[in-house]
Amino acid sequence: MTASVAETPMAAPPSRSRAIGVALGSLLLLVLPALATDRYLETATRGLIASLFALAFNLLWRHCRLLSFGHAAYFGAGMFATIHAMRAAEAGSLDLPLPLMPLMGLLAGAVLGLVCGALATIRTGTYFAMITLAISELVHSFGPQFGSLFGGESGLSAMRMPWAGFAFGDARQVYVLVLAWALAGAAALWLFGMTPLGRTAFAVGENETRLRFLGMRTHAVKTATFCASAAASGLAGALLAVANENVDYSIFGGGASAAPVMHTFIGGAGTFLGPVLGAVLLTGFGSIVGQATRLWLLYQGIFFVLVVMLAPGGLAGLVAAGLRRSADGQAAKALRATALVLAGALLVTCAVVFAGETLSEVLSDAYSAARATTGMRFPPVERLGLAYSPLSLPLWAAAAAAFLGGVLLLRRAMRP
Amino acid sequence: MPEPVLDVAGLEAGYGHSRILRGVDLTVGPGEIVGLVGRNGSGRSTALKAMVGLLAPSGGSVRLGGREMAGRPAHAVVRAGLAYVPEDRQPFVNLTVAENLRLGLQPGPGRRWRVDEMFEFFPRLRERARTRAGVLSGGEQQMLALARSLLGGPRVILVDEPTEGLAPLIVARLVEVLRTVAAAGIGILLVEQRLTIVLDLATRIAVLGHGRVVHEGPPGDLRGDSAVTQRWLAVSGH
Amino acid sequence: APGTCRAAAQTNEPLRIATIETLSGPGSGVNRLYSIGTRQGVAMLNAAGGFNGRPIEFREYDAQGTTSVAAERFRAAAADGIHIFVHGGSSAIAGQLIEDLRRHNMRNPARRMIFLNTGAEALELTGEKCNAFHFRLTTNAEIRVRALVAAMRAQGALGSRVVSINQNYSWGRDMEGAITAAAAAGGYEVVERILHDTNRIQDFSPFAARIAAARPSAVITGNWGNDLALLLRAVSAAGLRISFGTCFLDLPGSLSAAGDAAVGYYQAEVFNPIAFGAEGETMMEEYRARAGTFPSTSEVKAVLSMQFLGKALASLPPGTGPDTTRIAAALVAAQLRLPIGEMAIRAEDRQLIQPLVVSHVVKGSRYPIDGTDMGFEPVGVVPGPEAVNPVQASCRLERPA
Amino acid sequence: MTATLELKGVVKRFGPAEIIRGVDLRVLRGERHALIGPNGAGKSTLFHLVSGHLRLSGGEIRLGGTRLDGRSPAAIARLGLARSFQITSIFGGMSVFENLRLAVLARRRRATVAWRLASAMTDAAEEAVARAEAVRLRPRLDTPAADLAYAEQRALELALTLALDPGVVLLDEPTAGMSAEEAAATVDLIRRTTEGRTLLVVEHDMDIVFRLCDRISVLVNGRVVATDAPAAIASNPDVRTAYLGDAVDA
Amino acid sequence: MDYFVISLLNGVVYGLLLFMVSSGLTLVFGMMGVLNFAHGSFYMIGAYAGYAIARVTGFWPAMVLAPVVVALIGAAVERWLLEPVHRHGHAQELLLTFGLVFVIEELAKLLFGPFAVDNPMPAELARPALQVGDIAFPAFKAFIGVVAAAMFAGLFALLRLTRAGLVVRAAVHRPDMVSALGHDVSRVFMLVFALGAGLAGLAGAVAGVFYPVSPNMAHELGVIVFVVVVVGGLGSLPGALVASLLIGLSTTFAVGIDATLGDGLRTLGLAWTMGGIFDVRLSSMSGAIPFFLMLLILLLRPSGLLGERA
Ligand SMILES: Nc1ncnc2c1ncn2[C@@H]1O[C@H](COP(=O)(O)OP(=O)(O)OP(=O)(O)O)[C@@H](O)[C@H]1O
Ligand SMILES: Nc1ncnc2c1ncn2[C@@H]1O[C@H](COP(=O)(O)OP(=O)(O)OP(=O)(O)O)[C@@H](O)[C@H]1O
Ligand SMILES: [Mg+2]
Ligand SMILES: [Mg+2]
Repeated sequence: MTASVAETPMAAPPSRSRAIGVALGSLLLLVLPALATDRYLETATRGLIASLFALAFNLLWRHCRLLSFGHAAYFGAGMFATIHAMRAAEAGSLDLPLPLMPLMGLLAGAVLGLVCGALATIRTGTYFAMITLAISELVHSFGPQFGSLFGGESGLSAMRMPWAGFAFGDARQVYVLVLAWALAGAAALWLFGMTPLGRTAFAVGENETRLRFLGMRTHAVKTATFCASAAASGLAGALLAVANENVDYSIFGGGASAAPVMHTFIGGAGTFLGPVLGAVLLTGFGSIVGQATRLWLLYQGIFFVLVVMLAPGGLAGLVAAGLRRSADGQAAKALRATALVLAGALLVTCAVVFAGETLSEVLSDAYSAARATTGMRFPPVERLGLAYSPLSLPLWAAAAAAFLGGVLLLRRAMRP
Repeated sequence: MPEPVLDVAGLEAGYGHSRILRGVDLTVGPGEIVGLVGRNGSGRSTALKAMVGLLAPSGGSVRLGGREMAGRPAHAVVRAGLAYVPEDRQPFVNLTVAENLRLGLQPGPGRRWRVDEMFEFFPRLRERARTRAGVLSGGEQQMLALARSLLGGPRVILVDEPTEGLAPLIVARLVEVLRTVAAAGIGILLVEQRLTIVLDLATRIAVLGHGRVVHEGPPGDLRGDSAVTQRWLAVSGH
Repeated sequence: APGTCRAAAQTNEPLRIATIETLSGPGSGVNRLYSIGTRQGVAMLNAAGGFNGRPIEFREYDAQGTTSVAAERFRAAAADGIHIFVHGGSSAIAGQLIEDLRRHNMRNPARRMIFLNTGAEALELTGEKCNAFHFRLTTNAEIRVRALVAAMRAQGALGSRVVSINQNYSWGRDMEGAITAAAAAGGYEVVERILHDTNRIQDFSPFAARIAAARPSAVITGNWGNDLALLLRAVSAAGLRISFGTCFLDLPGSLSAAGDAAVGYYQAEVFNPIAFGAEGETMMEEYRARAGTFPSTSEVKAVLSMQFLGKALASLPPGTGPDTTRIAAALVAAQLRLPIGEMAIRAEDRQLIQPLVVSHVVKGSRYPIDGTDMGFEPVGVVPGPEAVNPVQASCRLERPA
Repeated sequence: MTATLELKGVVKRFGPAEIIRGVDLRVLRGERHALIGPNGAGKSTLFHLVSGHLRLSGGEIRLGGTRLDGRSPAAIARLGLARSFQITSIFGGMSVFENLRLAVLARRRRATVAWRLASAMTDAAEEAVARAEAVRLRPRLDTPAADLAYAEQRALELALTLALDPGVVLLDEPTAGMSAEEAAATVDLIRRTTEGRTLLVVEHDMDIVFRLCDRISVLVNGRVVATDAPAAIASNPDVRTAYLGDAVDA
Repeated sequence: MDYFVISLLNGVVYGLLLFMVSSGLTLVFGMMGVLNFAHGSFYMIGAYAGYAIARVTGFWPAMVLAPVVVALIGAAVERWLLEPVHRHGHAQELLLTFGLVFVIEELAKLLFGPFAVDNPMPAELARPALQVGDIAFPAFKAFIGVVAAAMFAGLFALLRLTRAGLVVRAAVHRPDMVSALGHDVSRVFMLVFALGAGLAGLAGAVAGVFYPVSPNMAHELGVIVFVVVVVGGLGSLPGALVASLLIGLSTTFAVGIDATLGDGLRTLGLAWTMGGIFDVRLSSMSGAIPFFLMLLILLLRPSGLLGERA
């Protein structure tokens, strides 16, 4: 990935097409409730929250080149703070309308972020990553201990209280609430990048020593950025709390910290909206593919690895490159590249899915049952809507060929 | 003129979309010191990088003792006897001076130098042998870089601005060293800003401009206020 | 959107049952079993004619190991018009689901849902969280301990000095509480109480040393998974010969991990094929014919739960649609006769009252598990009323309207 | 005359090795002072000490009366003492313009403002452009600093330092790696831009030193062996043997 | 007293095991600057390889073959996955290994099933090595100790005495310059990475004798190895050893201490009734101790116990 941010030429798509993209995106988000069923609104809500979280995470990376593997701590802090507030409201001891509840998460994230940030940003690079990891692990290990604070492993739950005629009972109203906050959060993060502080933070990532000799207190700058990132994470957490009406300490676990990392680098850390792309993609993946096959984690992992290898700029990086090309009047080239990518991706997917599903079928209990009943050593596999022998050489050969071919195509496509 | 060891023809290279070299032709014979000069940003460093394979040439050929080097990985090119001293010295900051030198030590095709010969050249290095190279002074690093590459036993050595940051006495020393090296039959391609030094050392001088060698000839051509200097270097007379 | 707009269930609507379990990622191994078992159980119900003339629809939702995804899946299930959802895998997720259930039923009185809990044992689920539409068709810490203590004492395997070692979260604390509470009845003294953090400890030998230092006659633990396996291995490695009372030794992976160390250890469970006699055998064989392997206890529990549900459904007058309120009522009234006794719901907190088999590990068992040659040999049955814990004061059911 | 920058008995040890061995140095207000000496004499180290990059092992450093030693680099920079680096040190991923605007904002204490957009601070932008102009980088404004040629990078380095409008400027080999022409230009540039400022510069090119500076101090093995006017230094026999050789003819 | 002795032994052995696992990580990080997130996964592969091979060849050959297999896998990973992203910088490499963790875990699930496999311990290791009071100290722990010690000696020699070590250490910062001195950087990197993986594999094979061999192994080992490496000082082998022992002993002894932080303060006359963190039993938090330790070290001595200054 290039060491530059959207403001510097190489990573960003041409501003016009970016503007168009953003406009279309927001429009889609706004009309979604009218189109989608509750189920998909659910997923969309998750996507929004994950996107905000990923953006928050990437604020640190894109500017200060600080890679945090413990952002779950701030996300979780936001969730718990909000749940506690909601419970208080439910009990009548706090008079804060639901739409303002996320502020609690924001606050909690900011406070915790300020403390931990001041601590973690003493160091940079790998050390920093490790510190953040340690902090979140610590918080996690506190989880089971303080019943009143974390509510044990079944956690705390609250109920969205009606406000101004909104019951917040159904997915739509929740979606709209989340959407509003998510957009606000994203906008804030975008603007942060353009404030002097944001630019200075970026300089920290570039050359911290030099910055000191320009008279800057770099530690303060890093802490401030960390704090901002944590606050936004807390906000994201708050939104999830509002959507789930429940939280437990498992949110502090490694999985929650891994999500924004995956989202950001699949989507593309070099461009502001990259993480959103990744978050939306993987959230959809998780709830759709995740329903369809147990192997979705495997597929997701492979996907991630391939992206890191073949498209260091992430998917957004590819898109941006394509747009830039077509802007440079090389539309044909761009189209060709796109076609290559799609074709390659398709081939690889087919190969991987075939191999994965066949294997999992052959190794499953049901299959050994079929063995017992049919008496064959390798009875035909019924997967992906067709029945075939798991040993059929041609099929495997085809799969292997598809995989290699696909990877080669992708390689070709990525070359400038 | 003897059969050249290094023979560069039509070398092209650049970064991303910007083409810096548009076909550079150069030869260096054994024991010959060739000066490569040009304005800042004219592409001299780029040329050296492309020759040694640190920057993949997009065209042209680099022959070392008749064998094609273009397109081969740097370590192969160097093993074949083409040494390189970068303009920013690139010491291995986390290793000691001694370790830096030990890394350079290779059974190359050219003359085998010994470490204490290097210490003869630059006594300062012997004093600092045990210190981490990262904390060396600018000049010390410069000496280290040259010594390190010589130990690889090269037939031709590409040197990028060796006198930068050296005290006058050391500069004099360096000039001596380069002469000794050349005397040992090793070809030297010298990129140097201080024209006086190039004129003093080089047997031939090539001028780089517009990504090509725009002039080549004996030092005489560039002495005084010659047309060449006016046009390609624009040095207000020395 | 089905979840919200549709009015009360039409009678011609099929009954929809779903499991919300962790099917992928860490923990999926054990949790999937509940889903598999439920699937088989539903299949059996359908084989027996389904519900008012229509086959029962079955779905699986993957909670992916986290409560927040579980919550999302719950809403998906609601949107898909699921009437009854089943979960057994984790108390944490159960805790989330029971809250989701409470809120959903409050918001959609017309489309209340039922939660059949086939394996989550945290006391609070029938305590302060208890809910009229949540049925705990399994045991809890107190029940397990009461049964263990009764049977182990009868075997003379309990002695007078008992060590309690448990994981430091609500389940483990429930266990510690139960072990302490049962001391009088069991005629022993709790000489050491250990709570350790959950699924983090790599080396249990320090705990073995602590146990040894306490010179106990028996150890009772609610540990499961690695925490159980590692504990047992460490104890045997330290050369301690103490009888153990356990709860989850029969989960796949545990016995193999524990190795021969486990021989002679006790275990209190709902099901044991040998104790169930001929019926148990047919159950096992029938299941293997369907699923390819002998069922794990988790699967059997799920199957039994479905059979219990079957009883309840059968008791409804023909022509009643999938009206969850009436089904809930039927569940409260239902009874299922097992070879070892009666299964019935206690109305006050929706806790299942059922007899427990206490067994111990033997080599060369008729039903070996985990590819070892070890299995569980029954040593006694504790009748339901004797085993079941008193209703917790914290449980206040708001009766369904 | 008053000394702006004053070093008294400054010592620096690295483990056993004593690199700076009691340096006394007085840099007078408004003068252009050169620091020359053999490689490894300790010139850069001395710079590091003054600018707060390294901690003193002994002695004291004053800037117009206030103690510098013990302060952080940032604090010292804010006291009005700026330095450039011998090894070029710039913000490679940022455009030339952003490099300069950053320095300008830093000087104006606006670099950590979080409630206004940087683009809204037009005056800072204008100044940045002006400063780019001053070092002939105007045409390269939008080029990422990493892609500049070496000499251009040096120029940017200098501009960054000067953008702080420091009272005292420390320059470590400002013309290193430049062609004679570039060097000459840079010297003029330094002259112009450091008008009225105090200047302490390390330089190996004697022509430049003699052209640029009012006074010269010679550092050998961590000690100042001579401080005097150029001519005197050039004819000082010790200096010739220790450093100059016959590089210049007095 | 017995308790103290046995805990001491346990602590040391646990520490040594930690060292076995983390040594490979330290090696790869110290030499290549890559923090290999997938290290735990190699450890798991090692365990499974040991298990699978032992079923064919018997235990002892498996202890030799398993590491080799893992080393080969490591080499493949480096050459085909890591090498291509090398030029994009360490962050990108770190992310790649990060992704591998998921892939490998899922593959293990796919191939060996989600549960722990039955990995019997050879009789000669099962019996006790010595008896402390009425507590036995089993032979396999001694075995672990021996292997770890051998490992340390071997690695130390390799890093100090061979030039390969030099090449890689230099190449961490300036790969280009190293190749410009005629060294084939990529080949050396591959070897180092393979070695690191092999070490993890060995650790896994050995550990698999005692710990359940399951797809969660990497997961359960968790970040503790990172903690070891950071506390010891990134890239410092002796540091890793010291840190491992420190963590091994502290966690082991903490288990025995039921006192709470509050008690401690109260005995000092401070803080009479503070709830929360002050009433948590140390024994129940022993798992968190390494992380406390890590934070402490990073704040007091950022470059780790024996790490060289960055
Ligand atoms: N890494 C790079 N990426 C993009 N462009 C570069 C890069 N390095 C150099 N250039 C460009 O290539 C041109 C030639 O650079 P090079 O360093 O070869 O010049 P030079 O002749 O060595 O001058 P000098 O060494 O005095 O700066 C310059 O215009 C520079 O901007
Ligand atoms: N951290 C350190 N540890 C040990 N020795 C050091 C350290 N820093 C610098 N030195 C030594 O101090 C001496 C002075 O270094 P310095 O960079 O100040 O020299 P210099 O006068 O700038 O020389 P040059 O003109 O070549 O830049 C050098 O010999 C260097 O090796
Ligand atoms: Mg150059
Ligand atoms: Mg210097």
